[in-house]
Amino acid sequence: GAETLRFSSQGDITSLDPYTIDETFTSGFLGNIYEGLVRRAPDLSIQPALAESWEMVEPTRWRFHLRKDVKFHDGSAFTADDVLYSADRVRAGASDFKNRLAPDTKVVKVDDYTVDFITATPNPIIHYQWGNWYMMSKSWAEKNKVGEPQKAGTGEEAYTTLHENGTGPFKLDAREPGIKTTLSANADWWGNAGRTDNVTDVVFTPIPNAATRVAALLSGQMDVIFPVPVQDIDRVEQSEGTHMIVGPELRTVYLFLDQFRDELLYSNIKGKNPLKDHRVREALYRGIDIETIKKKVMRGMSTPSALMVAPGINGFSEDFKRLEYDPAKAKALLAEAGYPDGFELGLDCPNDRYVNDEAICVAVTNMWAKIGVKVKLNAQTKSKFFEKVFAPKLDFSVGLIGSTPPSFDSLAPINSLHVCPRVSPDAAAWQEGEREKVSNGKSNYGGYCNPEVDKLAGQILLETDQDKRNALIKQTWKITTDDIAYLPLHQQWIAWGVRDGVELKQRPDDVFDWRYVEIKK
Amino acid sequence: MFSFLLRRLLQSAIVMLAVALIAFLMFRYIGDPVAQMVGQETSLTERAELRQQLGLNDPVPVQFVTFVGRILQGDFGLSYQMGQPVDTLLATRLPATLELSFMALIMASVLGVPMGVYTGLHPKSWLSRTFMIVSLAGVSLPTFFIGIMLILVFGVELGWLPTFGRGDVVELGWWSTGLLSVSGWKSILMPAFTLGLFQLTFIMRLIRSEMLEVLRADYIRFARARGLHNSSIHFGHALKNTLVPVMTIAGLQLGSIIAFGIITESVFQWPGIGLLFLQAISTADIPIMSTYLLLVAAIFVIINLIVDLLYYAVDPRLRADNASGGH
Amino acid sequence: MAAGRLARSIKSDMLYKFLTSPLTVCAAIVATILILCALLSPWIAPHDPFDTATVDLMNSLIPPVWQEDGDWTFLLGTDDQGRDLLSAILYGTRTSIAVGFIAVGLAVAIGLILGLLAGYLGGFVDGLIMRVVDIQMTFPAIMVALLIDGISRGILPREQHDQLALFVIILSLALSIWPQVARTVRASTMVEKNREYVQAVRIIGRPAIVIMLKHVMPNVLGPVLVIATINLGVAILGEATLSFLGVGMPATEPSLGTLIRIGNNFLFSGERWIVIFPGLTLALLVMSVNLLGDWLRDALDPKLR
Amino acid sequence: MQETDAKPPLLAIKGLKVEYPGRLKTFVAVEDVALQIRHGEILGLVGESGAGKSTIGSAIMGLLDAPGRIAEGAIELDGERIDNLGAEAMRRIRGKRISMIFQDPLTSLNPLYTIGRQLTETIRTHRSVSADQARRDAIALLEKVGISDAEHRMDQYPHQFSGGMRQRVVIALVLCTDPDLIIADEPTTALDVSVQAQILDLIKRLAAERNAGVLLVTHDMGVIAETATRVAVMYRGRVVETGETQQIIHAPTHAYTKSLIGAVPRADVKLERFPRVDFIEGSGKPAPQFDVRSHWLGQGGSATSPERTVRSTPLVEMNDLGMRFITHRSVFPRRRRYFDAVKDFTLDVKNGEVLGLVGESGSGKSTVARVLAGLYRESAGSINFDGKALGGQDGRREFGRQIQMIFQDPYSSLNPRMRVDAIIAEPIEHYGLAPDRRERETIVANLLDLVGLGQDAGRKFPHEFSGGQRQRISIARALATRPRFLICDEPTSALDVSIQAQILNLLKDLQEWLGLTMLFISHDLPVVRQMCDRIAVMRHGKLCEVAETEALFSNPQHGYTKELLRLMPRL
Ligand SMILES: Nc1ncnc2c1ncn2[C@@H]1O[C@H](COP(=O)(O)OP(=O)(O)OP(=O)(O)O)[C@@H](O)[C@H]1O
Ligand SMILES: Nc1ncnc2c1ncn2[C@@H]1O[C@H](COP(=O)(O)OP(=O)(O)OP(=O)(O)O)[C@@H](O)[C@H]1O
Ligand SMILES: [Mg+2]
Ligand SMILES: [Mg+2]
Repeated sequence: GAETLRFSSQGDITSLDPYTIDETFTSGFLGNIYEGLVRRAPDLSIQPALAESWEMVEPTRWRFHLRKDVKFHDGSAFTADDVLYSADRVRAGASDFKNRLAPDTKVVKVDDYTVDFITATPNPIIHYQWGNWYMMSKSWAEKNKVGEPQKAGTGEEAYTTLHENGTGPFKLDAREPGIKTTLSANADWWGNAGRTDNVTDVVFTPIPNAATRVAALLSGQMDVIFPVPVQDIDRVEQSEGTHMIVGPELRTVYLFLDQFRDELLYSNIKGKNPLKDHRVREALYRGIDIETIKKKVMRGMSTPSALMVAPGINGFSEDFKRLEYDPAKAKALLAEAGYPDGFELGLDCPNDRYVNDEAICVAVTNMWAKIGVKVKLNAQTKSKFFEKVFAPKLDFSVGLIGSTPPSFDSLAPINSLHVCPRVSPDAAAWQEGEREKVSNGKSNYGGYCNPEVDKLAGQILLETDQDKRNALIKQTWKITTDDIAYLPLHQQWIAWGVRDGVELKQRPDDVFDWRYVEIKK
Repeated sequence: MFSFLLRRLLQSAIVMLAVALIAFLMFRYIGDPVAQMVGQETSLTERAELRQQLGLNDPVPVQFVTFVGRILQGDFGLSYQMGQPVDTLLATRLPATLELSFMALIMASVLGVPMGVYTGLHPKSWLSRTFMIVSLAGVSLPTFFIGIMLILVFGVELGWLPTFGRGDVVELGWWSTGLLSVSGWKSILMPAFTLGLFQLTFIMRLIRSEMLEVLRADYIRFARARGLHNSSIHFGHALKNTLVPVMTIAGLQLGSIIAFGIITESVFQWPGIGLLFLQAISTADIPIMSTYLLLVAAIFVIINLIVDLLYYAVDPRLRADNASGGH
Repeated sequence: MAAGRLARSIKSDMLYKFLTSPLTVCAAIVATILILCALLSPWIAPHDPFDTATVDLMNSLIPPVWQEDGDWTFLLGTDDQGRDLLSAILYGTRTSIAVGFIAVGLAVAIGLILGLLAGYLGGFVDGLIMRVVDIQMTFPAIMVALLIDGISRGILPREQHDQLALFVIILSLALSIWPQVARTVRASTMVEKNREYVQAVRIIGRPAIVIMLKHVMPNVLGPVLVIATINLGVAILGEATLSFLGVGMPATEPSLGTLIRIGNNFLFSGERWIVIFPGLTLALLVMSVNLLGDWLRDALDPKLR
Repeated sequence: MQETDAKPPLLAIKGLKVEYPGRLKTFVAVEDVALQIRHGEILGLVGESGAGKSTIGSAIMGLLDAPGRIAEGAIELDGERIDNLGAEAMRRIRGKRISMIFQDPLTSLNPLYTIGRQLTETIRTHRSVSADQARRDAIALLEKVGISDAEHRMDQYPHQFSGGMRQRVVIALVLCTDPDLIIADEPTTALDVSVQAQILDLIKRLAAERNAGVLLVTHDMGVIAETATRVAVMYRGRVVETGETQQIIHAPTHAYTKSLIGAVPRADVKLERFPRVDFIEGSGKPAPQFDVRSHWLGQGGSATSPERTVRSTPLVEMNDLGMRFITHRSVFPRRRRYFDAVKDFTLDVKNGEVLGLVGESGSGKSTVARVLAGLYRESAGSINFDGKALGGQDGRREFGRQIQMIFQDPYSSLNPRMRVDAIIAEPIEHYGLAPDRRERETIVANLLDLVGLGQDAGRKFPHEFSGGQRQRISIARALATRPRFLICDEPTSALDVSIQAQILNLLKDLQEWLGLTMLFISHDLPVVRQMCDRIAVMRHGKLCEVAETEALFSNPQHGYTKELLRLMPRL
């Protein structure tokens, strides 16, 4: 019969345009409407989608064979022209997905259902990030004068903001941004035969307020909500008619430390930067009792992490172990580094971004106080936090953020978090005045620099042999963890509240794929 | 009168300008909108470019002039988050907020006025004291707490009322109303009560305070001497004389709850402008905020104008312009 | 001598009204206890919740003593960080009382003066002040706080930023409350200034400012007291919102409002003591201050004897 | 004691004791009072200001000001006790069976409702008539009490009425319900003699035709003589004497009554000073002896000594003064309607003279006074003070202290939240007329004595005083500035003859010795004759006639003046 899936998350999607913003929730949501050449299965493995198969013809040439019976929601057929169009558009204008396809990659139509991608250098993982590079219709775009992707807020209102024309299993019925979006199943979807779900309609309501969201579930007005605050998980679990589905997330939450300034901000130490000292970083690392944070702050809903990537990310390895929590040793290390009485530093945190972010920071503050490091905590909303802490301002001494590697591969975090952020090899990290030009290590706000890592990163990029590549990655992780480039904390868990009678599959990247939903009653 | 309105119109224009200016100064401290508009992988150059495109790098005076110029042409810009024209976004959400605010105010006055009159009349009775103390719950408990408790009891435990949203809305031209459906009425009860509780306390206490003053006036004594009905003395003669300050506060409160019923709207996921504003603050969505602030300024200007006009309607002595006012 | 007698008699009048109202006496006692506890918190609190070194996360979420798992070290239990709730309330109340009272006091002072000026002088002054009110009303405390915070951070050197928080909070809360006072006072003043007793002093030749402060003000104070006392709670809770945005007190030094804000997260999960005790404290404080406000209003009314 | 009568009297008061409990001591305002009013009878109640007359009225109505209460005694209406009735039962009696005109007509009307609305509301509360009918009745009533253009006046608000007109509205309000008993507390203080005659006539007719009883409280012995059937005299909370009107006036027995009658100002001859009531009971402080030249009032200040004053030079010159009020507002200037309260008014007040201003109620006297005092801005013409234009801020500031005014309405001109001593001290403080605080307090105490209130009064708030007492507070405040030009708007209307004499004598002394110039507005022609050097007569906002006092009384020129003099009540 007609089954409606009512679900809620803490925010709305930004746009229906699949290239506007590369953000998990929006692109995950759009993955139900649009499709890419490939897609990710619930276990994140790569599956064929609009491409039935593909092969590497040469090291620099990938060939994709398109599915033939695919229709866009407006009825037009999906062909190689659409792939070419999408390839152009995803690299044009203000697309946030430009990195899906290098600028010098040529896309060539072989025939109506075959497309070749010719890269300048060999790229063994070209399609790893294509799970959310969705195909758009060329004819529809031309008819509706869809231009280059543009950022919200610039130019005129884009047609694609409120209109979609995907090939996916669901079509948009109505959308009131920020209030409600309704969709219905696409009767003409090519994959209908293999569908296991029974959802005919979807009503999506963003509810930013966590308590309200939970109440909506508890009162039976929602089938699925996410995230559920960790402290409410028990309640949802125990409440009649609802249960929780939890699982580790791919996002790693970590502390980054200012290692590039010669004098630490917000500190009583003048003229030098204690965080440049490995012993100090180790002391801080050892000063954090991550297990207690897991138990008390996260209520068990986290996986303490020794690495900057999560299990499930290519390059993750169980071989890395966290340094033991050891306040005594931490104190000793500080004394050894010349700070027997500790010192002061500032800790910047968002308070509405990650699970219990503020509480984690307060806990860290309290723990560090015990090894003599006095923290001035500044927890604020994300927009203020980002502006203060991110480049170009970099106004922090220690900060907390989290990140998910977009391609589920270690290269991205190595590149953006560990490569030295400078414009030329002889420039200083985060050189004043040139910060905005930094392209490698652009999220390496702490300014961690190790020439070896830089070199390795270059090698990984070019290596096509998976095993060799993974060895290089492991080597890199070894260096950075030994250096204590960051203080990784944990992977928070995804916590979805679900009404009894609703079955679904939870993906570790926090994407909600409606095709796996089954509503029993 | 005519010249009065004209003068007010002019002043209002200046108010709007000032609001726009202050808002602009404020936006420098609201946080970085760009971080919210791009994915984590976006390069710094692109971020900088975007900032440039949005005009965030221009000097404040230039931004300001551009902004005012565009507004004068009726262009309020696009939301940084939703990419939609800000004016339509606000316009579609305004009805929800207005309905909620008026319901709250009506609820507050329907209960608050008689309670205020009663407590003014019988300041020492136990019922008055109960009113006075119980009503304090409305001002000493945080809105959030009250809202969530209501939701827990009536939404979750008893399941009588929906816990969020507006219910079914009916479109009447450009106005969408929730007051034409049962679910709409069910939905508005809890948020309106939550919002109204504070107003109720305020109105009740204000009326009590003024009633105590007015009830001792000679004309009340004379009205009694004439044998007028108590209801007409209390609600006609006495209450009317308390109205000037009460109207002032009611007006300001109405403005405040339209503008800043944010917490209630958020707790009940009420799709009004407050919710939009809350999101705008957390994402530094400057066009929404600036237009919103202008809208709020307009609301206050209008409400205060109406209240000022009501003064004249209520109190004939204020109409006299012969008396040489002040020194 | 006569002046002394006068003062004494006024005082004793108020004292008399005070002593004859048990409710007021209760309110006064409660308020005094709360304020005293808050002021003396460093001496009477069993722990120092602001000293980060003594807070242990392992102690978090311990329920109050009378509940199962309660612990005598933490009478009212602990919060999610392991802070002793009783101590946190005591310390937090101190911040909150300072913020609430000063902010409201400032707002009343500004509002009274500007409201009197606007209502009494009328004309241009009135227009000017009321338009400033219009502008001010447009900006919620949050935004004002962001502005003040931003500007003062720009002006002051980084070392002084630590002391900034309290100042920013108080000023922005005061700024967001004064328009209410000003408009109400103006409204009452407009009515009052046409009364003959005001005209009578005008003929005496009293300057406007004296008439406003000495004659009009006492007669428009009724609504002001209501507004002030009601806004006390608003201000205390408002402070928590500001902290959330990052312009308030740091998260390691929670005020009453912040305790409530944090405690709100635990409304569903059963650790309700985290919100209930701070909430109760706030409610008691606001209630007693309101009741004292009621009493003051009546005590200042010469006809209520 | 009425057992013998078959029919009980309309109103019987037995052993009434009314007290105002204070925190420190309970003030007994009325004690052991017994009164009776029969149907069709008008009982005059006279007596000292503050004796408790108004309190008796309020007690009958059950409307004693809190915390006042009836401590002892009973009040019976047609033989049934009404002092212990419930609130609703009492409400039904009020207005319908007993009506009361309060002493303070100027504050008795709700400022926010039109006169018409207040009238129709009252009519419709007690009689079931249509709104239209009620309105017509109301208009008829207004006309009956002598308000012209009633149709139009119906839609005006109380503040647009003159004092006397408001008083008449209050009377109309009371008469509109045909009560059995009317308590009229000084109902005609603000009325000119012709209107007063009309009103008294109305009351008399009511008593005669409808067999209603009237309790008439007044200070005007002339009114008593012409209206009352019997008179009760009150002194310090007790009724000291009751009797037929003729007997009380011509053969009073009690010492207080005797001296009271003796002090009534005479209309027929001009005396140097007002005769004083010399009866003071018990220890009572003798009325203070007063020597202007050594007194604080006579020192320094701007009041010029008579030697230096040239009586012939004008101090105040009003040239073509005009004052117009907007009565109907409209966006279009053409549709606005105005009312000229004062028009083409040209009059000089000479240095050191007392100029009387008399005239019809509503003729613009108070308006002139208010314009002079700077409370209204004149809409035409100009005013010179001491040779300098009084327009604008500067003129006002310069002459601020020299021009003072006593308001027609003593009730609303005192700040309800200030103690009396603070009220009186204020001008002294403001102008630094006393060297220090101590001195100031002495002066205030002295002023309170001068107006016969006694020093203790300083500690109280205005609402604790009787009408006459409040009027005296206003007078004391006006004097405290040591003014040069004093505008007195009905300064003694609420005072009994004894206090009236004391105050008028004081003013006279000030005039005589210090050259105090006065504009004296009054309806009380005998007083005007005694007080004034010249008299101006006003009607319809215009000046009718100005003449030396004696010339005017002996040889009035204008028709209206003649009419006034003819209607003057006499003993
Ligand atoms: N509310 C009050 N509280 C205390 N004392 C009062 C109050 N009202 C009146 N009195 C006192 O009661 C006495 C009688 O007052 P009342 O008004 O009856 O006098 P009265 O005879 O009408 O005088 P007048 O002729 O001046 O109007 C006065 O001395 C007055 O001071
Ligand atoms: N504010 C006003 N608006 C309109 N008309 C007014 C106003 N004040 C007074 N008037 C009118 O002006 C006229 C003169 O009033 P005024 O008070 O001067 O009379 P008066 O001579 O003092 O009378 P009374 O002896 O009765 O006090 C009256 O007809 C009154 O209705
Ligand atoms: Mg009296
Ligand atoms: Mg008059």
